[in-house]
Amino acid sequence: MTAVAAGIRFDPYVVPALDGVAYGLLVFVAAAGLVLCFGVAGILNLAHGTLYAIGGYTAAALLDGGWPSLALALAVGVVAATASGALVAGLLTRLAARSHLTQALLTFGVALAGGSLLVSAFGPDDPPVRLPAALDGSVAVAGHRYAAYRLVFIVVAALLAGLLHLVVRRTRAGMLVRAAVDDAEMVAVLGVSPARIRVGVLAAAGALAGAAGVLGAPIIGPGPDTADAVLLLSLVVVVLGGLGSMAGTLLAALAVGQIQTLGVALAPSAAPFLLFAAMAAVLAVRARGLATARRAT
Amino acid sequence: MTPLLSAHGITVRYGSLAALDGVDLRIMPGQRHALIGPNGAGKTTLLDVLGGRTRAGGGRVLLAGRDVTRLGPAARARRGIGRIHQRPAVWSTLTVRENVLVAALPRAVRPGRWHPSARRRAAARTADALLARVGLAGIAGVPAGHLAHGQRRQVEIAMGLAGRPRLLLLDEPAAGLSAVEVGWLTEFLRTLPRAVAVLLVEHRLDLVYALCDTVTVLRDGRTLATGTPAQIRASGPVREAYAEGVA
Amino acid sequence: MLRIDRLCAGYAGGTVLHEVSLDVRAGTVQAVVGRNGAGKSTLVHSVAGLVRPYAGRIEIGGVQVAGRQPHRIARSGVGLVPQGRRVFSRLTVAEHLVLAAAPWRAATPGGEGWTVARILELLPRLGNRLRHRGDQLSGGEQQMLAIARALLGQPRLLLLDEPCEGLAPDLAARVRELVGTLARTGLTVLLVEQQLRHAVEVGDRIAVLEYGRVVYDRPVHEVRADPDVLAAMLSVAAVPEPSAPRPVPGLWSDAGH
Amino acid sequence: MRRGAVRALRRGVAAMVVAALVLAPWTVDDYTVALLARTLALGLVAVSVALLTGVAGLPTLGQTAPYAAGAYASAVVGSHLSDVGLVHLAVAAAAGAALAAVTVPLVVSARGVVLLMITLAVGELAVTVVGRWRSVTGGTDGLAGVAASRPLWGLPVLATDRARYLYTLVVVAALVGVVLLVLRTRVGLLLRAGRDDEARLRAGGHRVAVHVAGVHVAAGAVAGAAGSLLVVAQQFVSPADFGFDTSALLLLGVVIGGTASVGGALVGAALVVAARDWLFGVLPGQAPLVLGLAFVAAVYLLPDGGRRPPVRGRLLPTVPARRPAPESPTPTGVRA
Amino acid sequence: NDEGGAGPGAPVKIGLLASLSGTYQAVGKDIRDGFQLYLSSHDGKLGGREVELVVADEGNGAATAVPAATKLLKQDRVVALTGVVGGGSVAAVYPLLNETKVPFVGSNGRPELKDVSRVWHTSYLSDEPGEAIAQHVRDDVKGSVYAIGPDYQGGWDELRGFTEAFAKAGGRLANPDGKATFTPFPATTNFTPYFARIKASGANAVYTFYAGSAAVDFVKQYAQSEVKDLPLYAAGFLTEGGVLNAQGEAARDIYSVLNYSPDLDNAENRAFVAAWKAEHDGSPTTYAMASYDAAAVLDRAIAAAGDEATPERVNAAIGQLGQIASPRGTWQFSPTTHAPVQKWYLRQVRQDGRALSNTVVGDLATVGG
Ligand SMILES: Nc1ncnc2c1ncn2[C@@H]1O[C@H](COP(=O)(O)OP(=O)(O)OP(=O)(O)O)[C@@H](O)[C@H]1O
Ligand SMILES: Nc1ncnc2c1ncn2[C@@H]1O[C@H](COP(=O)(O)OP(=O)(O)OP(=O)(O)O)[C@@H](O)[C@H]1O
Ligand SMILES: [Mg+2]
Ligand SMILES: [Mg+2]
Repeated sequence: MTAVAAGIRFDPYVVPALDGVAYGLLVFVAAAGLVLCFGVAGILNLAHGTLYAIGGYTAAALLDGGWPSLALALAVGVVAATASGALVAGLLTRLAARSHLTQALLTFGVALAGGSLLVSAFGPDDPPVRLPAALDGSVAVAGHRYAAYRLVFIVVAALLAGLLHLVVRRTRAGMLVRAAVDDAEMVAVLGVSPARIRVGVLAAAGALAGAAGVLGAPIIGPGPDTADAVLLLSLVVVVLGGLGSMAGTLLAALAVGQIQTLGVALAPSAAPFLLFAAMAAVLAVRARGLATARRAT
Repeated sequence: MTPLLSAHGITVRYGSLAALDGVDLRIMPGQRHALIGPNGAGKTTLLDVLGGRTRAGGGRVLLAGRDVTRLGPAARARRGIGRIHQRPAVWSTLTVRENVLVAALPRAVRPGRWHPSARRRAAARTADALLARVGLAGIAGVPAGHLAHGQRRQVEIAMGLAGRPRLLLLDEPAAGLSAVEVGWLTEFLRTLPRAVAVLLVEHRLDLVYALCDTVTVLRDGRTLATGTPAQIRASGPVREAYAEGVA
Repeated sequence: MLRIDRLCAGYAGGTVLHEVSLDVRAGTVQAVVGRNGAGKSTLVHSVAGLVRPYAGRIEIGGVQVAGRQPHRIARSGVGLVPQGRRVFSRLTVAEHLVLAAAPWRAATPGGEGWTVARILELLPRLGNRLRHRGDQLSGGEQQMLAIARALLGQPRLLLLDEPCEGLAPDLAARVRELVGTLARTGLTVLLVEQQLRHAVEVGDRIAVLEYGRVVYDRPVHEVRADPDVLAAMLSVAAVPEPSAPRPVPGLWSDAGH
Repeated sequence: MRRGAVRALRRGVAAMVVAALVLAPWTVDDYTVALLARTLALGLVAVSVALLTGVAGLPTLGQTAPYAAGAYASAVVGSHLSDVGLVHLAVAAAAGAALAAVTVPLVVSARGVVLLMITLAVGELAVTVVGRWRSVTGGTDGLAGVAASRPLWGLPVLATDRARYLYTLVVVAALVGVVLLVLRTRVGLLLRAGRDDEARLRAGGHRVAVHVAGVHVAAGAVAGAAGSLLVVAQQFVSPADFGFDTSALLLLGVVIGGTASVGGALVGAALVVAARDWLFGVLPGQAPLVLGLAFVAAVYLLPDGGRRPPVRGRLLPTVPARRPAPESPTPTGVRA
Repeated sequence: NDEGGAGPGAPVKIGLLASLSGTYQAVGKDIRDGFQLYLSSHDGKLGGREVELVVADEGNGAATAVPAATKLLKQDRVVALTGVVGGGSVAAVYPLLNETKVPFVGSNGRPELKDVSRVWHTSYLSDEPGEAIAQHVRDDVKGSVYAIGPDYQGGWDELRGFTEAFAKAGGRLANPDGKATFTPFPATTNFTPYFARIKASGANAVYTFYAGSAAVDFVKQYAQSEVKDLPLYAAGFLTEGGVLNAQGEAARDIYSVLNYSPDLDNAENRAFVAAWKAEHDGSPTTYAMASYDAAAVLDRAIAAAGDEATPERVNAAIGQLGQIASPRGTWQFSPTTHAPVQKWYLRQVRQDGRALSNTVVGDLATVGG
């Protein structure tokens, strides 16, 4: 009896909660490239959203509802976004030693111009994205209908988070990237070119963004606003996650997902304030915690 | 006579590592106290605890009888604890003179009448005199970010003094200084008024023995011995633990 | 091995080194002393490629390297222990050791290469700190790590900028001893050292830098024969005699203590 | 000697800019004058952004919040209480300062990107509140029909573009002058020291939290005053004036103008905003592309991102014998 | 300060302000193209006079619209202003219009304004679509209806129009508090939590208003959600223009209300659609049609203004126009609101050849004034 009552009470929140997980993971996938270049390597790339949009438009242009086209779109999207990432790296080379704000100026310019080029190439309307039929339906979860494709992200995100963590923490490349943030000159003294590291990081981040753009296209579809929306969400997640920690970013993404779904379902009138209020509060509290626990020689 | 500073049972742990393990320390007014010990003994950590930069996991710090354990670095500095860091921390876009001036501001002595810039002027007087005294006058107008390593250390020393501390915590002030600058420093410390007590961390034992009346040896976060320079020099265990075969 | 010829270098606009020439033969230690700000670190950085010289030549093993990218110079067998340690604050000691091991170089000229095991034998303290991050180390531990990092790169030419700063006396002595040993096995060393006593102890030649010029450069036996010349150069005698306290105005003279 | 020459040159350029600004309304058409007035208001917000971002090293994307508070306060006072510009300015500055003061607990201990994100959130929350508080703000469509104001009691109302522009110019000049004067005192010194290394400042006995709170409130007041000028200049306010894109452009303008320089910020932001407004008029549809390319070009053309020497008035310090370089290595201007 | 205007022979300057970049550029481009289509099919003349069309970019809203409008009004000194996508932009430009005394023939956004003596619209008032469809929804749906829309002025107006008329018609809202639900705009891209609420409310149908990419997201997610079987009624913008293409199958069967559909059967529309298709892919939208009509209004007004086409005279002439034949059918300006009194149509997304399109399935009320 009470179980039934409780079931009825909680029932409306099952789907939002599940969706929060899937949506959060999607956000993590979209942000993964930024975690790498900004969180880990300390390169502020405001063109991240544009790289994602490149993947998205590729998906829209190439997907025709069949599986081979999905593979093709993924390949083309990744290559295109990787190349664009490398291009950004090329533009950034002369600014290596400059501040984040200068990098912001440059990459914001790239994002503005790139976004405008994308729109003139693909038109101002959101293009349709045609998924393979097997993915394009809905499935029953706990008695509710739920979009099947969103469940895909649970797998993709888990893989990605694990992989990134390993690469950043365990490989020599990951260590070099982290070392270069601290002191690029000393990395050079060890015999590795910091410029090469930068190109590598931005290209890899581009590849991640491109892949995310292709995979995420059916949900956060390509359109004139996509780049901004993805950039903003990614920045939120990367900074909330503590800059550079994969686990932290994943947690932050899940939290953002829940705020945007369960939070909205529970407190609809507060919906417009939820995300930013929660973010400001969490960051402020954590900053206070850090401030009391700082130490240096 | 109440000690100027006394620390009781100071303990600092980082995970399983005890950087400090129940250290006691007493510094009398005007005392020249040295803290020596092998690398990683916990000397800098102890200065951090006394200066308020690191919160100790256990123990209490009293300044002139008042408990300052819970105060932050700024509040302790205003109560007269000055600090010279092991790694020079200068304000790189400020000039050398401005660096010293800012350091002098909080405890600058204001002349009688109130004036909006009285404090700044007092601080500027102190800074100029100090720069001349420690041999930095020639580079007073250079942004500190343009200085060589040793020059930064000199600025750091001047900044530590500018705050008119009652207790000066010096962390390896002579490291990286050339012979001339060490000479300046020695002379300066030797001629410091007795109103100022000094706690000196240094690996150059000649300097320690020349300046200090009490020496504490730290090792692995514990006090190994405290005594006069002669006692410490003579102590077998200390030589073994730290400074074998060194003058 | 290392030949510096009329090198001029400095920072955007201001020249620091004026026509500096030095000739360091393979397997010897060239010590450089001089007052703070004389240009010692600038010299070391020029050789490592971190400061781009305006003019002059730097030859390492006969190859002109002035103006090359620092990572190229490093790959040609140059190791650097920079002043101020500059360890990577967010990498653990173990990670430093992994990064420092240069996969492209097999061994030092004089026999077996440096391995992590050998390093930890030399600097046992690092062994207990393998999982600590660079910014969690004490000053001396950081200095040890900087030395370890340079050695693991299997250098032919080692640039040491005040390598013993912050090391406890016994360890500092051991490091100096090591430098001597290494040189005897064929390694070339450029050593910046503040304490003349220690420079004389390990150096085969001693050079004095003053306002960016080499004003003295002699083999060590000549220095030993006539130490006063060098001491005068470094103005050690200029240290004031102990005198009565001279208060600094505004500092303690009128303080209300 | 060269130092004197550079300073003279800079003075000369500044004097010419000021002269051009004063003469502008008699030499260009109404459209340009109206555009200039709006731009000046935004330039004043940029000054507050530079104060925080460049001088104090506290990067911000949230100055649109006090700017909006000032604008709406000024508009509400203008339509209900008084038509005197000075009153509006005072009320707007107070509103901006009050809003900044309220957010101080959020910002005191945050630095760097974290601070950037917190201020972004504050800005976005402010816009959301403004959009939903319809009884006061007119909602997302904005508050139209704000009555024209008079600068002081007894003076005529500002009825023409020229009058509005001149009023804006005078106020901006006065406020920028005040900011520059205050920065010459030890306040400026302490803020710059805090930007370089805060822990050292604390170890020296300075109350860093008080400095941070103080500069936030002061910047809030400046931005609030700018809000009042915006209302004068365009006689209309809506949430669209305070969106994220405004914050972003202001920050970029400040970067172009040289983060630490107050005058540079004014010029940089004015250039960016004027370029945007102008491009939207003359190059319909292509404005973002051109603006984006202009940003990229700016980074390369301005030799050092437009950064002025970090130490005001000491471009080339004279040092006996040992000559240090005049350029700094890399003051990032952002607290880590 | 010379009076804006054009003497005999001189070309008349018309200013067109529309979003050519940013979020609303799809609508903005339709507005520009609609106006230009009228011009090109009338030899580039309005009222027999050569026209110089000055186009400016409204961007994302008021902040960019004001300077662009200032340029048109104070530098180019246009005789009339047209276009403007956002209601907020219109409100922002309004003080400038009053200052320069230039008439405005808007073709889309229409905020609430105090004095409309110089403001005309060929589009509609935001509450009219909902008002027009309310009775039909009341008759069609057995049970309650959930109303949901974006949280900004346009959304409030659209939903208010529906909920008020629906209540008057005796309908019952399914929303728990009896008021329409608003989603943060433009922040919301994920509507799943709202669908869960709709499901929980036990609604029998949904009424909504979204446009642009929010419309795409809403429709696509709706089709995969647990409320996908509830009939969806909407203001026509939900499936208008390019968004329908992006929505694809997900949009099938959605009912919408609009003042226009390309398949309307009248002479003006056949000519309009044919001319449009000759130059563009796809069918014209209501935005293009409204802008086309704005050109038609100006055409007749300038002709009526005679030799001296001053802003004042053009404005006066617009007030005298009477019935206007248009692709949407005949309409006229309401004397009080200066917006059209026009007929609204019920449309459904159905297969039309290879593509889906909005097919007119019936006439709704005539609303306006
Ligand atoms: N933040 C920290 N986290 C972990 N361990 C730390 C931290 N700070 C210091 N330690 C450890 O505590 C020990 C004491 O450090 P401390 O800096 O006090 O040494 P020290 O006596 O000053 O040595 P040195 O003479 O080398 O400067 C060291 O082993 C160091 O690794
Ligand atoms: N980054 C820099 N920018 C500008 N000038 C610099 C910079 N680094 C050093 N200088 C200047 O160059 C000169 C030489 O510096 P250098 O670091 O080579 O001296 P040094 O001999 O190593 O001194 P120390 O013994 O103090 O380390 C100094 O006068 C210093 O002010
Ligand atoms: Mg130490
Ligand atoms: Mg040096």
